[in-house]
Amino acid sequence: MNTDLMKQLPAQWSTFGPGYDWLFYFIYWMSVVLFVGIIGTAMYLVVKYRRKPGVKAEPTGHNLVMELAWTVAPVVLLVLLFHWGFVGYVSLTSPPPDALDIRVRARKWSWDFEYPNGGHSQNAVTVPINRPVRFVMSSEDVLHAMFIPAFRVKRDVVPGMYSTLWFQATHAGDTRFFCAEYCGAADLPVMQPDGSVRDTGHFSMNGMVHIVPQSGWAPYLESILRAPSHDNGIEFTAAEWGEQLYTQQNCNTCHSVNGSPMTGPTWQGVFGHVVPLADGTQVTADENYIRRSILEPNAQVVRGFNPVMPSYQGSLTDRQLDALIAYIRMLR
Amino acid sequence: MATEVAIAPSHNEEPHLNVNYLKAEKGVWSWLTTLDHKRIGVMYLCSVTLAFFLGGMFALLIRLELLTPGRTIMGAATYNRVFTLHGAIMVFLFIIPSIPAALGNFVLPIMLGAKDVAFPRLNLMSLYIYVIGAVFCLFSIVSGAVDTGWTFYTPYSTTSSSSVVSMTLGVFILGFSSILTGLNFIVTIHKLRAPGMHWRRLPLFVWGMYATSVIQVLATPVLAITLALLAAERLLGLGIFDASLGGDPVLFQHFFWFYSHPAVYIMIVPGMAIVSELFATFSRRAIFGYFAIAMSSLGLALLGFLVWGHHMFTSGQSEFATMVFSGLTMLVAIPSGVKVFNWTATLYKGSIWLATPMLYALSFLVLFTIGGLTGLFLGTLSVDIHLHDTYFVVAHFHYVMMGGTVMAFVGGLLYWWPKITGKLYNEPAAKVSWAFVFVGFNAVFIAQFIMGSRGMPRRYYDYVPEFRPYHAFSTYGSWVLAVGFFILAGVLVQSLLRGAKAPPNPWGSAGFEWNTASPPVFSNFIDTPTITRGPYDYHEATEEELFDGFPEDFKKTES
Amino acid sequence: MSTATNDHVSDHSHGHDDSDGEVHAHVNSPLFMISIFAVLIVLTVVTVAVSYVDLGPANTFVAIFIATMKASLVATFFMHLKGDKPIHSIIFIGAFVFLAIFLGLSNDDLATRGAVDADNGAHRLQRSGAVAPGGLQTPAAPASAEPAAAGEHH
Amino acid sequence: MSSATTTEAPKAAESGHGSGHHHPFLAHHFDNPVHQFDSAKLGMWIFIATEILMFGGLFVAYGIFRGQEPEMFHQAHERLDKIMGAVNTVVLLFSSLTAALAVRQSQVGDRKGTTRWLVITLICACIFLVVKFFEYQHKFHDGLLPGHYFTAHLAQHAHHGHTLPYRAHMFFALYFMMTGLHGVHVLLGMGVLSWVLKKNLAGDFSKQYFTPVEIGALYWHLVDLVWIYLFPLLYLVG
Repeated sequence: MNTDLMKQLPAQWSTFGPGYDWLFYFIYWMSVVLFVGIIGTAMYLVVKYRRKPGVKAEPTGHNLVMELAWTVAPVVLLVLLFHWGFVGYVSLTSPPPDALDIRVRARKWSWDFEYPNGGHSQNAVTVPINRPVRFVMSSEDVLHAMFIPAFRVKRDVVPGMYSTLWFQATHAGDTRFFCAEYCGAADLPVMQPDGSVRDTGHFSMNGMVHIVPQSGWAPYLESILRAPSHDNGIEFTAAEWGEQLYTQQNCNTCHSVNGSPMTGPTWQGVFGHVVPLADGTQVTADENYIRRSILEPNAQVVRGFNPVMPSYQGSLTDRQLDALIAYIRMLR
Repeated sequence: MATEVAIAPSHNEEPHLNVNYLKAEKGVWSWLTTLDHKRIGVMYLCSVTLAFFLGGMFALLIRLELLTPGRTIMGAATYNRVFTLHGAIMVFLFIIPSIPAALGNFVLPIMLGAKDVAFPRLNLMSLYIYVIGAVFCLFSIVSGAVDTGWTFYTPYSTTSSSSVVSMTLGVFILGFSSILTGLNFIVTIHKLRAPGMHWRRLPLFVWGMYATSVIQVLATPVLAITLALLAAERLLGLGIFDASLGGDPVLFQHFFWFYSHPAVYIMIVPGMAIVSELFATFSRRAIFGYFAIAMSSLGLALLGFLVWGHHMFTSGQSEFATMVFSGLTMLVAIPSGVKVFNWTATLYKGSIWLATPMLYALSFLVLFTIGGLTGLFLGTLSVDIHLHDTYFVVAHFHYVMMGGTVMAFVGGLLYWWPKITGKLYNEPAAKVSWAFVFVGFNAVFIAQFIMGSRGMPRRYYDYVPEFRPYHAFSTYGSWVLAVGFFILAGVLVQSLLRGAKAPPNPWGSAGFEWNTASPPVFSNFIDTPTITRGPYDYHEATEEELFDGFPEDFKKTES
Repeated sequence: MSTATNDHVSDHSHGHDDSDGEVHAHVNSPLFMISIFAVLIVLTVVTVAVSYVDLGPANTFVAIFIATMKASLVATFFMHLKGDKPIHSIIFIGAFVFLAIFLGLSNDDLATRGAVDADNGAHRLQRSGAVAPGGLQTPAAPASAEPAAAGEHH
Repeated sequence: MSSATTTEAPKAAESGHGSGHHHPFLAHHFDNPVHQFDSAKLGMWIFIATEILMFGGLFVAYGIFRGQEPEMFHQAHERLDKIMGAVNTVVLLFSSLTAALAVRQSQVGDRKGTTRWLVITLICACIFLVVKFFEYQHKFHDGLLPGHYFTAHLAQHAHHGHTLPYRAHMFFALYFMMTGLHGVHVLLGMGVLSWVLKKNLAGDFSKQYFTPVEIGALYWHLVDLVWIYLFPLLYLVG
C-alpha cells in the first residue's frame, strides 16, 4: 500500500482545514501514545507474569493514589479536548455576515444549487475561492446531509426547516461532496439515455464542488443563465440543452425516452398526443400541459401512474423549461 | 453453614432437584415449559447464536457487495435492506439479549447462591416474548424487508414503502423481553443473595448485570413509546415527527437515542462484566480496584442517559445542546478508563494463564481501547463534524460492540461452556479460531477507520473508485473473520458430541458458580451455600486447592 | 432453614427485617384513607377552579404543583410508600429524575435552535420569509389558517 | 398499624424441612412468605418505574410542542370538556381509594371486604371508560382527530363560530396518544384486578399471602397517578 492510502485525512482545502487537521492529528497521536502505553504495559505484564509452575500470584493490594490519579488525570485531557473541539465548532457554525449565500435544495436523489442571480446548477456547485460561502439548505422529502470532506464540513438537511453550513475555500480545483444522511434508493436501476443501467439512491447523491478563482466567478454566474456551448463555441440548440437537462435534472430517474414506462410515463411520442388522466378526463400534451406537469406535477396525473413527482417550481429557469419542452417535442 | 438437607421441593415434585439440570426432566415439552433459569439461559443462548449467525451472514453479504464499486452481487434497494437487517438483527436480536439473557441468566443466580431468579415465570415469558418479537422482525424480511437502517429515522421511515411496521412492532415486543430480564435481575440481586453474600462480595459480573438491568428498565420503555409513535405516524398520520404535519423529525432522534444510547451500555457493560471475571480467574488474582470497577459500571449506566445528543451533532440540533452533550460525552471516558487501567493493573504480579477465554479477554482490552480512543475523536465537537456518518463511526462502534461485546461474549461462552454443558472443548482448536477472529476483525475495521476519515460516508451501496482498496481489504478481512467463527462453531459442536467430561472447576476459578457440579443440578445447590469469602480470594488457596475446592468452602460444610 | 434463613433475610433486606417472618405491611385505618381521599377531592376542586382564573403562565405551574401534591398523596398513602422500604421510594423518585433528564436535555435543543445563525434551524428564512419546503403546508381553506403560523415559533 | 405475621416459616425451618410444604404459594427459591412478598413488591415498583418512563415519552413530546406553541395548545384545549374530565378524575381517585381499601381488607384477612372493594374498583373503571367513550365520540364527531384526519379547522366543524387552526391537530394527536395509552392501561388494570378478584373468590388469599392484591392495587394506583397529571395538562391548562 502506498503512503497516500494510509493517510488518515484527505487534502484540506478550506480555512477550517489547518485547525481541524491539527486537532485530529493531536488526538490521533495522543491515542497512539495511550494505546501503546496501556496495551504495551498489558502485553509486557502478560509475558512477564505468565503462568509458571510453582509461582503463585501475589495478593492484590490497594493503591488509592494510583486509582485517584488515573481517574482524575484524564479529566485534564478531556477538558482540553472539549475546549478545542468547541472552539472549532463555534467557527464552523458562525458564518460571517458577508458570506455569499447559495440556496441548496436536496431531494431524493439530487441536489439543486441556486445562485444569488437566480441561476441554478444540479449535482455540482461552483464557488469562488477565498470568499466565505454559506449554504442555506432545505429538503423536500427526507433527511439528507451535505458533506464536503475537503472542507471538513457537514450538516444535515432536514425537511421543514433550514439548515446552514459555511466554508471558505482556499484552493482552486475540483473536490467531491456527498450526501451523508441515509436517504434510501430507487427500487430498480434506472436506464440511462445511452442504454446503460444505473442504480440511484443515497450513494449517488454526490457531485463536484468546483472552486473557481475570484476572476472566474462573475463569468460563471453569467454563464449559468445561458444555454451551454459546444466545444467549438456554438451554443446548444434548445432541444440539445433539453437533452442535457434530461439527465442533469434527473428526469431520467423516472421517465424513459425509449417508450418503456418507468415510475413516470415515457417521453417518447407523448408530445401532441391525447393523454388519459387519472381523474378520467383527457388532455392533449401540448406546451402548456408539459410546462404545468413540470411545475405542478400532481395537478394532472396520467392514468396508471402515482402522483409522486416533486415540483420543479423554482429549480428551473424559463429558458430551461423551454429547452426541456423542445426536447420532448423532438421525441415526438 | 447449618447442616441442612436439600431444600425440599415446593408444590412441584416432578423435577429431580439433585440431578443434572439437563437430565432432571425429559422431553421437549419439559424444556418449553421449564422455569429453570439455566434451561431458559440455554434456550436464549441458542436463539441469540442463531441471530448472530443470521446477522453475520448479512454482514458477509454487505462486505461482498462492497468488494467492487457498483453492482457486485445485489441491487441498491436490496443492499439497503441487507444492511438494515444486519443492524437490526445484531442490535435487537443478538447483542442486547446476548450476555444478560443468555449467559447472565445461567450464571447470575448461581453466583449469588440462589436457586433461581426472582420471577421464573417472567423469565420464561421474556424468552417467549423474545421469540414472538423475533418472529415479527423476521416476518418483515418476507413481507418486503425494511430499508430504513436500524435507526428508523423519520421521515424516511414514515414514508418508506418497506415493511417498517412489522419490524418496529417486533422491536417493540423485544423491548418488553429486555425489560423483564432487567427487572428480574434487579430483584434477584436485591433479594436472592445467599447468606453472607454482601454487596461488597458480589462478583463484578453481577455488578455489571445490575448496572445493565437498571438501564434496561429505565431506557427501554422510551423505545417502546417511540416506536408506538412511529407506527401511529405511519398508520394514522399522527404528525409528531412529520414536518409536513408540523412535527419535528429531529425530535424523533432525541426519542430514539434516549433509548439507543443507553442501549449501547446495555451492550458493552455486560461485556466489561465478563472481562472482569476473566481477568481475575486467569490472572489468579483478585481484581484490582474492585470497588472502582463496580462503581464505574453504575457510572456508565448513569452517564449513558446524559449523552445521547452526541449522535446528533450535525442533525440540526441547536448549537447549545450540542455543546452540552459534547461536554457530558467526554465524561464517559473516565469510567471506561478506570476499567481499562484496573484490568491492566490486575495482570501485575499475577500468574497469567493464556487459556482461550483469557485470549478473548485480552482482545477485548486491545480492541475496546481502540474503540474508546477513537471515541475521543467523535466526542470532540469539531472533529466529529467531519467524521459523523462516515465509516470512521462504523469502525468505532464495531470496535466497541464487536471487538468489545462479542469478544467478551465468546470469551464468557468458552469460560462457562464446561459449566453449561458439562463438556470440555478442544483448547488448541479454540486458540486457532481466536487467532482468525482477532486478525480478521482488525483487518475488516482498520481499513474502515482510514476510509472513513478520508470521507467515505456510511450506508453507501456504491462508492467512488478512490475507496476501492480499503473496501477490498475490509472484505478480505471479513472472510478471515468468518473462517474464525466457523472454526469456533466446529469446536463447540465437537465438544458437545465428543467433548471430555468437565470437572466442576476446570479453570480453578474462585468464582462461586464453580462450586456447583458441571453441569449444575436442577436446584443449583444441594445445600443453600453460605458465603464466607469474596469471589476473588485467590490468595487463600494454593493452585491445587483452586481446582479441588477452596479450603474456606470446606471449612463451612464440615462444621 | 434456621441460621441460614436468619442471615439470609437480615442480609438481603438491608437489615430491615429484624423480626423474621413478618410481612411488613402497614394497615391504615379506613377512616384515615377516606380522609386522604377527601383531601384529593378538595385538591381536584381547587385545580379545576383555578383553571377558570387567568393567571398567565402561572396557571401551568399551579396545575402541575397541585397534581404533584395529589400524586404524592396517592403514592405515600395509597401505595404505602410511607413506612415501606426506602428502595421503593428511591425507584419511584428515580424514574422521575430520569424523566426530567429526558425532558430537560431534549428541550435544551428544541428551545435554543437558531441561537448562533438565525437561519439555522429556522422554519422560515428571516430575510425572504420563505417557508422551508417539506414543512407544514397551510391548507387551501384560508378562513381557518393563521396567516403566519407555519413554523414561526422561536 | 398492625402487621400480618407469619410464624410458620421459622417453625418449618426448625423441623428441618423447607418451608414450602406449609405454603402452597411459596416458590422453591424463596425462604419464606415475607421474602417472596418483598421480592414481588420490589419487582412491581421497578415495573412502575418503566411505566413512568413510557408515559414520560409522551409527556416530553407534550412539553416540547406546548413550549413551541402555547397559544395553539390553549385554543385547542378549550375543545375538551373540563367537567367530564373532572368527573373522571373523581371516579379514578375514588377507585384508587377502594383499591387501597381492598388491600387493607386483604391484609386483615377479610375476604368478603376485599371482594366488595375490588368490585367497586372495577365498577369505577367501567364508569371511567364509559365517560371516556362519550368524550371520544364527541371528538370524532367534531373532527378533532390527529394528523390527516383532523377536520376541525373546516367551517362545518366551527365551534361557536370559531374554527381551530390547522396545526391544532398536534394537540389532538397528543391527546389521543396520551389518553389512548392511559385507556389501554385502564383495560389492562381491569384485567389484572378481575384476575385478583377471581383468585380472591377462590379463597387463594390469606393474611400471609395477599401479594397479588397488593400488586394489582399498585398497578391500579399507577393508572390513577398518570391520570392525575393528564387531567390538568390536557383539560385545564392546555
